[in-house]
Amino acid sequence: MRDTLSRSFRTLQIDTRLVGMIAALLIVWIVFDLLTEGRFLTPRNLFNLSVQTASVAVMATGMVFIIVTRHIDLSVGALLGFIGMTIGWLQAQVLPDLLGIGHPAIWIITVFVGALIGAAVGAVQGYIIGYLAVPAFIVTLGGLLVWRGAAWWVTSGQTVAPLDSTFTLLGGGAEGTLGATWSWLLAAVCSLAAVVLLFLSRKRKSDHGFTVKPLAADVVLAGLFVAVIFGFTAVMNAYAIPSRAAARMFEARGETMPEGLVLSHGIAIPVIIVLVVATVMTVIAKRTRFGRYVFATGGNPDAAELAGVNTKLLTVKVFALMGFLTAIAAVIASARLRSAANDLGTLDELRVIAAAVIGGTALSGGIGTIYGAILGAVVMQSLQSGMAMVGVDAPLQSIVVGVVLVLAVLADIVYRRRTGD
Amino acid sequence: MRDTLSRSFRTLQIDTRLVGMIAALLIVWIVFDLLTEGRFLTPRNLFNLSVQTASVAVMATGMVFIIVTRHIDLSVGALLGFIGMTIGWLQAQVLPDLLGIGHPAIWIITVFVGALIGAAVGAVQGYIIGYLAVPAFIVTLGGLLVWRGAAWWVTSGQTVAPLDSTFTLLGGGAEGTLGATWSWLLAAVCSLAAVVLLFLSRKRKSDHGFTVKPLAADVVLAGLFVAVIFGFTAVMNAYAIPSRAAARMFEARGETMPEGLVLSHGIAIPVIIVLVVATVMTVIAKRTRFGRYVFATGGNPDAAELAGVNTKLLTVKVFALMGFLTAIAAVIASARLRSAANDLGTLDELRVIAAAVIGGTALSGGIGTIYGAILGAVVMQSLQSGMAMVGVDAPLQSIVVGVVLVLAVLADIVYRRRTGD
Amino acid sequence: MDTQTPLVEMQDIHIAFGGVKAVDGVDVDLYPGEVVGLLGHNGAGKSTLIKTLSGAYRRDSGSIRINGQEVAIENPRDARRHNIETIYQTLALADNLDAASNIFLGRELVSAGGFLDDDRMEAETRKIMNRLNPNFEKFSAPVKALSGGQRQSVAIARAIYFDARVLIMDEPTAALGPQETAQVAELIKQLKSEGIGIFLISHDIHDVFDLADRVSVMKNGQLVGSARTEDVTKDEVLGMIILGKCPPGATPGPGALDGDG
Amino acid sequence: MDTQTPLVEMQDIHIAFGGVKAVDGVDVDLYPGEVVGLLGHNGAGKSTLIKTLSGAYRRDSGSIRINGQEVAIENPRDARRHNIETIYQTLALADNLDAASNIFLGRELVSAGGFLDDDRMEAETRKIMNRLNPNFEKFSAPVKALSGGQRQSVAIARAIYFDARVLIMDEPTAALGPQETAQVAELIKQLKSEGIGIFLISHDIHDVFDLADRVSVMKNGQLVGSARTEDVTKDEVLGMIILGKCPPGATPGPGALDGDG
Amino acid sequence: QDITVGVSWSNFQEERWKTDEAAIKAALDAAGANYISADAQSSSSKQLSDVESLIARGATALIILAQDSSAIGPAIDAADNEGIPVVGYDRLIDDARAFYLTFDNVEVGRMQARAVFAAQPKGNYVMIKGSPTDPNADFLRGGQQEILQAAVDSGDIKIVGEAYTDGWLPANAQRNMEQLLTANDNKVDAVVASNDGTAGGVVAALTAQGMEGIPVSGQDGDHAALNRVALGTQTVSVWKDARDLGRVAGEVAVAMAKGAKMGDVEGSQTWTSPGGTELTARFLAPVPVTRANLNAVVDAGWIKKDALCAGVPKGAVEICG
Ligand SMILES: Nc1ncnc2c1ncn2[C@@H]1O[C@H](COP(=O)(O)OP(=O)(O)OP(=O)(O)O)[C@@H](O)[C@H]1O
Ligand SMILES: Nc1ncnc2c1ncn2[C@@H]1O[C@H](COP(=O)(O)OP(=O)(O)OP(=O)(O)O)[C@@H](O)[C@H]1O
Ligand SMILES: O[C@@H]1[C@@H](O)[C@H](O)OC[C@H]1O
Ligand SMILES: [Mg+2]
Ligand SMILES: [Mg+2]
Repeated sequence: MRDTLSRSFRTLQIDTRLVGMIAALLIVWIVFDLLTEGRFLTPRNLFNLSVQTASVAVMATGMVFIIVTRHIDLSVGALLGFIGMTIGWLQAQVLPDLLGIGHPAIWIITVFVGALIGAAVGAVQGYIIGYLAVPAFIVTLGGLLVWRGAAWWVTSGQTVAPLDSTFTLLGGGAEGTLGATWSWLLAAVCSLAAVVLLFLSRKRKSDHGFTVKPLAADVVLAGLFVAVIFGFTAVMNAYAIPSRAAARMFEARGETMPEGLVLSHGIAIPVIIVLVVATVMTVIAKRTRFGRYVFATGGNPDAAELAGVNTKLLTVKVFALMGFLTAIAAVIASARLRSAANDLGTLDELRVIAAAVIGGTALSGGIGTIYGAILGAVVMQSLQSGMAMVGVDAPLQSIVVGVVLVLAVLADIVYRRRTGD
Repeated sequence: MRDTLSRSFRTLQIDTRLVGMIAALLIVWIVFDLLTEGRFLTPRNLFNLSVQTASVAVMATGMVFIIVTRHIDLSVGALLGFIGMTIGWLQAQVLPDLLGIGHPAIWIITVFVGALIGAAVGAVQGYIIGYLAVPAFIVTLGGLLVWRGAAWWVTSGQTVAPLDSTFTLLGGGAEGTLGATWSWLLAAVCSLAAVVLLFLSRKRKSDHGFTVKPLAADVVLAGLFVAVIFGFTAVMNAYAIPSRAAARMFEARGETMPEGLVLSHGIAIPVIIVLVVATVMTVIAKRTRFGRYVFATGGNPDAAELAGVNTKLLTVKVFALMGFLTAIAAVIASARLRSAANDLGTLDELRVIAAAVIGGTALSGGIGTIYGAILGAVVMQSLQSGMAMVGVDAPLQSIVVGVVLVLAVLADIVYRRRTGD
Repeated sequence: MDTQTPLVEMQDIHIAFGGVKAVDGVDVDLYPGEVVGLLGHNGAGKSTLIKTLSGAYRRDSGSIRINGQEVAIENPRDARRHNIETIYQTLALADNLDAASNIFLGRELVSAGGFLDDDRMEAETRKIMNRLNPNFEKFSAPVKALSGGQRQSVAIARAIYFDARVLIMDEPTAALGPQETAQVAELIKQLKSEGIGIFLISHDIHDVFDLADRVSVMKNGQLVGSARTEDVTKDEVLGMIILGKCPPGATPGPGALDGDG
Repeated sequence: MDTQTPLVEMQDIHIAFGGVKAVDGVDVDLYPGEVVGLLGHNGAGKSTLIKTLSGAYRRDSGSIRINGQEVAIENPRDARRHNIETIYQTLALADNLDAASNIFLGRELVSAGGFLDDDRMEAETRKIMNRLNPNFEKFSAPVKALSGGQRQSVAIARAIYFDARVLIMDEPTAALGPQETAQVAELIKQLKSEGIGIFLISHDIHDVFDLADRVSVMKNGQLVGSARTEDVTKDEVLGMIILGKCPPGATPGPGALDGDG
Repeated sequence: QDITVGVSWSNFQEERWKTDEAAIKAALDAAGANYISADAQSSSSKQLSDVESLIARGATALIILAQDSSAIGPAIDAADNEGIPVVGYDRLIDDARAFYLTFDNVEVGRMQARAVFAAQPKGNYVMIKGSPTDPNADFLRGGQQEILQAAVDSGDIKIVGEAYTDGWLPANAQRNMEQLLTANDNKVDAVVASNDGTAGGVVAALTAQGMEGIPVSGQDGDHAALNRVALGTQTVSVWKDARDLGRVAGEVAVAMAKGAKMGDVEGSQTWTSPGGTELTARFLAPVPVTRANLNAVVDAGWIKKDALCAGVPKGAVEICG
C-alpha cells in the first residue's frame, strides 16, 4: 500500500513533502471540525480563515528569501505597525484635507507611500546587514525596537479610524470580495494558465531530449490543479453575504435590494493579493537570476560572491522586498480592521517566521519554498482560529502553538533525514 | 599619542576591546550625568544600576555559552516568568501552610526548586535541540509560547505577594546588602585572590620557559584590579541607607536606632550573586573541558564531534545551565519586586541577547566572553535607567536602545576588522 | 604476517545515503605495522568507507573487528576508545581555537584540580610541531589564520600525538608542499616501524607504491580487488582504478569486472 | 614571446592580514598561451597572491595590468569582466544547488523573457561534463551529495565553460584521481593552445614541469625568483622552494637568499 | 430558542478578568443561556477573528471587551450583519449599535487622583502612567489631571516626574520610579500610579528608600494591592467590582438576545461619547478602596480576610483585628 502510493507519487513527480503538509493541514481541519460539530469546515469559516491568513502569508513569502539567505527579520511586526500607522494617518488626517474626504486617489497614494516606506526601511536595514556586516538578528532586533517606538510617535499613540472606504475594501469583508461571477472567471483563467504552463514545460523538456514523465501523469496533475482551483472557488461562492449587509450595499449605491436575492462572497480581495504575491514570488524564486542568487547565497555565501554575485547588494534587495511585502501586509491588516493602531502587528514577526519554517524553510539557509510558507501560514492560522472556536483558553492556546511549532519542524527534519535530502 | 597608548596596552597585554567597551560605558555615564546635572554618577544611582542590572546580567552569562555554540535562547524571559510564578506560589501559598509563615527553610527550598525546574526545562529544550536536531530558534520560540502560557496557569493569572521576607533579601533593597564592614572585607578577599592568581599564572608560564611580560606590567595590572575593586566598594559604601529604612531595620530587630547613626548600603546581594556567577562562568569557560568544548563546538561543530566531543550532550548541558541561570535571575527579579506576576520577564530574552551581543559575543558562534556580556548588560541598563531619569518617553527610549544596539555591534565589527581578529 | 590476527577487519560494510549506495559490501583488513593504500576514482566510496571505521558515519550493516574482537563503533568517541585516529580529507579543525587546543581537543591535559593546563599543552604542541613542520610559528593564532598546509600539519599532529594503534589518513598530503610531503612520508615509515597499522587514501599512485604494503581498490562503492604492492605494477593498479579490471597478482572483489566484460 | 604585451602583469603586490604580511611586494606576469607555475611552501602566499587577481581579496597596494592596461580589480565581478576565471583551492560551490546551477552561477542562460532557461543550462552541462568526467551522472543532485573529486570537476567546468582569457588554477587536481588528473592535464594543454594564459598552483613538481612554461617560486610572501622550466632542473626548483636559493638559470626576486647566506 | 452569549476578551493575562468571566457565566447559567468565549491576547486583529469565530459558532448575543475601541468597528459590523446585539464591556465601543456597560476609565483616573490628593494636598507628585500602547493609559491620565489641575495651577502641587510603563510591567514601573526618586533626591510626596501592578513596582522602589507609606494609587483591586492598602503602603485601589459588571453584562446580553431594545435595559441612559456618538449606556460605580473601607471587599467576598491581612500588625486596620 505505502509502496504503491509512494511509487505513484514518484511517477507523478509530486513533492511528497507537499503532500505531507497538505495531509497534516487536512487532519488539523478534520479534528477541529469534529470538535466544533461541523462548524469548522463551513464555507463561512473557510472564507474567514482565508482572509485571516492573508497578512501573515504575504510576509511569509518574503521571509522565505530572508531565511534562505541565512538572515532573519525580527522587525516585520513592528514595521507593519509603523507603516499601518503612517498610512492610516495619511489617509485619515492628511489626504482628506488636501483632496477631500473619499477622493478616489486616496487609497492609491496611501498604498504607494506605504510600499515606498516599506521598501526604503527594508533597504536601509539590508544595507546595514549587507554592506556593514552587522548580523540581521541584531539589525532587525534594533528595527523592532525602533519601529515599534516610531509607530507610537506618528499619532502619539492614538488609534486612527475610520480609514478611507475604498482602502478598506483591500481588507476583505462583505464588500471586499469578487462576488460569484468574477470568482468563477478568475478560476477559469487560473486553471487555463496552469494547464498551459504545465504542458509548455513538458514540451521544452522533451525538446531538449530529456526524459519526461508519462503523459498520463501530466494529465492527472493538470486535472488536480483545475479541481483544486474550482473547488476553492465553489466554497467561497457558497458563502452568502448576510442579507442585512447585502441590503446595505444596495443602499450605498442608492438602490434597493430585490426581494429574495442571495449574493455570494466569492474570493476575498486579500486572498487575491496573496495569490498574486505568491505567484510573483514563486516566479522570482525559480525563474529569475535574482531568485537563483538568493538560493546560491544561502547555500554558500562565499561561493556566490566569488562567482560574481554581488551578495551585499542582494541582501539590500532581499530586505527591501521584505519591507515592500510588509507594507502590503500592513495595508491588508489595517484595511481589515478599518483602523490603524500602534500595536498593529505585535508578535507578527514570530508568526511569519513560524509560517516560513513550518513550511519547510531551513534556518541554516539555502532551502525553502513559497508555497510551503503559505501553507505554513494557513496551518498556524487554522490552529489559532480552530482553538478559538473550540474555546481553548488563551494560555493553553499559546502552549499548543508552541508545541505544534516544534513538532512540525521535527517532522520535517525526520522526513528530510529519511529521504536523505 | 594614540601609538603610545596602544603600545602600552600591548605591553600590559590588556584586551583593547575591553578597554573600548569600558570607554563607551564611561561616555554613556558622563553624558547622562551632564543631562541630569550630576545625579547620574552618584553612589545612589550607581547602586540602583548595579541592582537593576543583576537579573539580566546573570542570564547574559549563560546566553554567551548558548550563542557561542551557535544557538539562541528566546525562551529565557518566559521561563523566568514561569519560574518566578512557581516559586512565588510555592513560598506564599504552599510552604507557609506546611512549615508556618516565615520559616527559615522556605527561601532555601524555594530557590532549590526553582533551580531544579530551570535546569530541567533547559535540559529538555537542549535535548530537542541536540538530539532531535530541531533548531534552537524554533525550540525556544516554542518555549517562549509554552512557558508564558504556563506562567499564567500557576495561579490563573493572580499576582503573588507578599513573598517570604528572607527571600526578598536576595533582591537587594536597603536590607539586602552587605553593609560597610562586610563589603570592605569582601573587597580585600577579592583583591588578594586576583593578585595571587595573576602571579601564579606568571610563574607557571615562566616555568614552561615561555616569555612573560615585564614584571612591571603585571604589577601595574594587579594595582589596577585592586583599585577597581576597592573603588567600587567605596562607592557602594558611600550610599547611606535612608534614615527611615534604617530605623525600620532596627525596629525589626526590636532595637531602636542610635541617634545620628549613618548606615551604609554596601554591596547588594544581587550584585554578589552576579559576581559569583561571573567568576564561576569565567572559570568554566576558560579552565574546564566543558568550556573548551563549548568554544570548539562553536568554532566547528563537525570538527568537535569528530574530535570526540559529545556535542549533543554538550547542547543539553549548555541549555540546562542557561535554565539554571534563568532560575537564579527569576529569584533576583521576583525578590526585588517582592511579588511575582505572570508577566515577569517579558521581553527579557531580547535584553539578554542584546547584552551578550553588545558584549562581543558573535552570533556566528565560537567567540564571546563572560565579562563582555556583563558589561553589555550594564551598558543596556545604563541607557534605560539614564533615559528614565532624564524623562525620555518610553517609545523614544525603545528607539534609542534599538539604535545603540546596532551601533554597538557595528563598532565591534569595525574593531575586529581593523585588528584582523 | 598473515597468520597474525589482523588489527582491523572490516567485513561486508554497507552504507547508503538516501538511496545512493556509497559503500556496497566492502571487505578490507589491516595488520599491525602495515600500510594499506585505499585507491579508487573520485566518488568511489573511499572516504565513506573509512568514516565508518572512524565513527563519523554509522554503517548500515557489516561488522568491524579490532584484534579479532567484534566492536561497535557508533561515533567518533568509540573509535578513539579503540585507539583509531583519523586525519580527515576536510581536516576537521575548530577554526576559532589555536593549534594546541585543536591538537588536544577531547583529550585535554588537566592539572591536579581538574582544570585545563593550557601551558603544558602549548609546550607539548611546540615539541611535536617542531618535529613535523619546523617553519611553524603561529602557536597562539586561531587556526583559521593558517594556510591550507599549516592546517594540515595541525591535523596530522593531532592524529599522531596520542598513541594510535590504527591511523587513517585521507589524502594527508594533498595540500602539502614537497618538503612537508617528504616529512609525512618519513613519519609514516616511522609509525609503521612502531607497529601501527595505517590506512592511506591517496590519489598519488607513486606515493602509495612507495609507502603501502598492500593496496585495495574501490570502484562505485565496491571492492575491485586487493594486492600486495610487490605483486602488481602501477599500470595494473591504474587499470583496477579506471577500468575495474583485476590483474592476476590481486585477489578480486565483487566490484571486479568479471570475465571478458 | 617576450616582445608581446603580457596578458597579465602584477607589480609590487602587497597584502597583509592584521599585521601578517601574506604577500609582500611580488611581481609576476603571464603571456597569452603560457602556463606559469606558482610554487612555494605552505603558507608562502600563493593563494593570497592570486586571490588579489581574481578579486577575492583587495590588495593593499601594487598594480595589475591586463593587456598593458592598468585595471582596478575590487571584487570577483571585476575579474570576470576581464575574463579572468578561477578555480579556488576550496572550490567555492553553492552546496544546495545542482551542477548546472553552479556552473552557470552569475552568468545564467535566460530565455527571451529574461527568465532562467534551466533546461538549456542542463543540456550544456551534460555536454561539458561528458568531456571532463564521463563517469559523472548526478546532474540533478545538489553538489553537496558529490564526492570531493566530483565537486572539483564541477569547479573546473565552471571556469572553462566561459571564454576565459586568463585561468587561475589553485591546486586543481589535489582531490582528483589519476584518470581525472590526466584529463585536466590534457585540458590545460588544449586551453594553452587556444591562447589562454594560465596560472597553475600545484605542489606536484612533476606536474608543474610537465605543464608549465615558466615557474615563479614564493617564500614567506616574497618572490624567490622566476625561471623558464627549460633553464632549471627540478632539484634547483626544490632548492628555491625549500631554501629560497635562486639558481643561475632563474631571475632572482627580493625573497631570494642573497650572497652566501 | 437557545441563547448563546459569546464573549470576546481582549486579554486574559491580567488578574481581574477571571472574576469577570465567573460572574458572566453565573448570570448566564441563571438565565439558562450558553457561554462561549475567545481571548484576543492583546491583539485587535485577533479580536476581529475571534468575533467572526464566535458568530460562526452560533452566538446570539455578544459581549466584547475591546482591545482597541477604535479598531473594533469591523467586528460590530459583522455582528450587525447577522442582527446580533452587542454589549461593549468595560472599554468604550464608540458605535451606537453597541450597548455600553462600564466603569468609566476617566472616572477611575479621577478617583485615583482624588484619593491621593486627599492624603497629600501639597507637594511633589510623580505620575506613573500605563502602557504607551494602551489608549486607556491616556484616559486615566486625563482623569487624574482634571482633579489635580487646580492645585497644579495654584502651585500647591508640582508634577516632578511622569513616565509611561512599557507593557504595564511592574518591573518597568519599579525602575522608572527608582530613577525618578534619584532624579529628585527622594523629594517625592505622592505617586499617582495607574493600576495595581505598576503600584506594586512603585511601592517596591519606595520601600528600598524607606519611603513606603507615602500616598500611592492603583486600580483593579488586585489581591496583592489590597494587602498593601491594609499594610498602609498603598493609599487606594480603585475597585471595579468585576462581579457586578459581569453579572449585569450577562443579564443585558440575554435580554437583548431575547429581543429587548437597548433603551429598555434597566438603568440605561443616553450618553454622548467623547467622539460625539449617542450611545445607550449603563455605568456602574467604581469603588475607591482605601484603608477606611476595606471591609467592603471582604464583605463582598472579593478577597479572603487572611489574604487581605497577611503581615498586617495587630490593631492597624479594623477589619484585620
Ligand atoms: N553526505 C553525503 N550525502 C549524500 N551522498 C554522499 C555523501 N557523502 C558522499 N556521498 C556520495 O557517496 C559516494 C562516495 O563518496 P566518497 O566521498 O566516499 O568518495 P571518495 O572515494 O572519497 O572520493 P574522492 O576521491 O573524490 O574523495 C559519492 O557518490 C558521493 O556522491
Ligand atoms: N584570512 C586570513 N587571515 C589571516 N591570515 C591569513 C588569511 N589567509 C591566509 N593567511 C596567512 O597568509 C599566509 C599565506 O597564506 P596562503 O593561503 O596564501 O598560502 P599558500 O601559499 O596558498 O599555502 P598552501 O600551499 O598551504 O595553500 C599564511 O601565513 C596564512 O597564515
Ligand atoms: O484595569 C486596567 C485596564 O483598564 C487597562 O486597560 O489595562 C490595565 C488594567 O489594569
Ligand atoms: Mg574522499
Ligand atoms: Mg593555498
